[in-house]
Amino acid sequence: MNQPYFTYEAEGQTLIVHLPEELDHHNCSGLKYETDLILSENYIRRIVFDFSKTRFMDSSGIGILLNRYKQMALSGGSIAIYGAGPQALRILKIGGILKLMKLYDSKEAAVTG
Amino acid sequence: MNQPYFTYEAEGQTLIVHLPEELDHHNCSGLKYETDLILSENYIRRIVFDFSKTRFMDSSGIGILLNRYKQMALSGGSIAIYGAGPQALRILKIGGILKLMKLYDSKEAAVTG
Amino acid sequence: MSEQNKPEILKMELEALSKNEEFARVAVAVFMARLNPTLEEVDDVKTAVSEAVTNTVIHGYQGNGGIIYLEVGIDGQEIAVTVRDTGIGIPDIKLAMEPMYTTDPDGERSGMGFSFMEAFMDQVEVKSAPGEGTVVTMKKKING
Amino acid sequence: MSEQNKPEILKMELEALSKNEEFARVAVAVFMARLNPTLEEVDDVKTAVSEAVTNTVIHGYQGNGGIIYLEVGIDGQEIAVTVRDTGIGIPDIKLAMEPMYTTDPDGERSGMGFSFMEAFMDQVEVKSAPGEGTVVTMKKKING
Ligand SMILES: Nc1ncnc2c1ncn2[C@@H]1O[C@H](COP(=O)(O)OP(=O)(O)O)[C@@H](O)[C@H]1O
Ligand SMILES: Nc1ncnc2c1ncn2[C@@H]1O[C@H](COP(=O)(O)OP(=O)(O)O)[C@@H](O)[C@H]1O
Repeated sequence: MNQPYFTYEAEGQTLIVHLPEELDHHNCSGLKYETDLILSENYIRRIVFDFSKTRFMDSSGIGILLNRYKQMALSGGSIAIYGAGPQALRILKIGGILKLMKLYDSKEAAVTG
Repeated sequence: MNQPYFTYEAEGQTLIVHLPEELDHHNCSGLKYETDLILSENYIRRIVFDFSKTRFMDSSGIGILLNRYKQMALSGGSIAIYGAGPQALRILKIGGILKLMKLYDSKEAAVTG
Repeated sequence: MSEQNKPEILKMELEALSKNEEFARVAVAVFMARLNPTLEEVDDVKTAVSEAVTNTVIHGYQGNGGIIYLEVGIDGQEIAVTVRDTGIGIPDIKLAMEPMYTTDPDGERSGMGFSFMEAFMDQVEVKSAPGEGTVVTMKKKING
Repeated sequence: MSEQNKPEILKMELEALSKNEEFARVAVAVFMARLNPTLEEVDDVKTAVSEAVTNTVIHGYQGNGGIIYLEVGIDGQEIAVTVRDTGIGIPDIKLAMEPMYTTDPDGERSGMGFSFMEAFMDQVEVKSAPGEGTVVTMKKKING
């Protein structure tokens, strides 16, 4: 129950989204509203998802990733991922996400691309 | 569910009982039989209870300690405790055990007395 | 009222097996996490639940199995846990609740189960009828 | 037969609140610990339970609340989890189970819930009647 929510960090035109420990429907509820707001007020070319705290993820997480992917694809931006542990990695693979987004070893690599 | 059972170690006339992570009725079930057997086959003057793995204990643990105390008192032996964490310590205090058995900082101190 | 603040209830039926003692107290601990309790408050509730559930297994059903009915209610910052069995019941509740009193034949029990429930919860209420079963209701305010 | 090997059952009734999604999957994970599962097997079952429970909250009860009936059966090394709601039901189960199919209006769902249940469990069975509710039964052999 620690770190239930998303935290956001901006680095130039890159938005880093630090994901919660449990990435499920309950904890995903605010993300659409929050990222829409951030994307509308800032010029963001890249979203980086930080999975390093995430110990559990289900298809709700896939839903939010796919939707951010569509948003960024429309504006010509890109999406990257880093820090995924074994459980999240399996979900990302089975959910087809790794075909759409590149996985990096570190935050720096994910931001730089 | 790791280390559900007791393990025993002998040092001269001292019997060291390593307690399980969860010291409840379920995990206490075999102890009476096992210690009776050990006490009948060996000349034991002191029992040392090792709480260092124990994260949870309830009144079932108090029951087994009290009964070993009575057994040792009858034969003129003694009982010592070491390694108790905060939860076990509270139970040992409220259960009146610390008035009957001495608490030591380490295994060596508990064995030596 | 938001989802956060409405009274909530969780009901469980589990078998009176000694291995469910651990399951019961851990399940209640996980459920109460939403109240942001301190570690000590979680331990208090876990211990009280363990005592009441163990009693249904050993005394209520005398080791022969049966169903344990566990209810956890959360209302504001108060947690209420009810542990019910349909076992042999308690003929004299006042006597049963006395410290060190136990009917355990093999002498391994301490007779401190009810004392611990009372020590760790704010309120403990026992209802019982011989031949019908026992209901233990315990409440505690979680300050966090 | 020893206490170890008899078939066992656990029943839970919990409210269809999104915060109970985590409670449900953790409770099942704790209960199945007695089968000595691998970490991966625990994650598989947790994910499948999370999908089915989330569906009752979002789709079955459409966010308006209700009761989730969760049953966990253990028989030998097999775990069976049943998640039942008395919500709106599913008009076309075959369609609903197709990958990427979702009726979610706000577009944040992936439509992969059933696919994940099927990927992580050995067997998934869905029964549903519009206006009456939905029952999802999932089984998995735990090799440990
Ligand atoms: N659920 C129950 N059903 C029947 N008898 C019970 C139940 N719970 C407690 N008792 C009776 O109350 C006595 C005292 O209980 P308790 O204080 O928990 O100590 P202990 O479990 O060590 O005996 C028990 O020995 C038993 O006679
Ligand atoms: N318990 C349920 N009650 C009613 N409809 C359901 C239920 N579970 C699933 N459905 C229907 O099946 C569809 C597909 O479910 P699923 O594969 O889990 O994807 P998602 O939850 O992302 O929509 C849902 O969009 C919904 O229409």
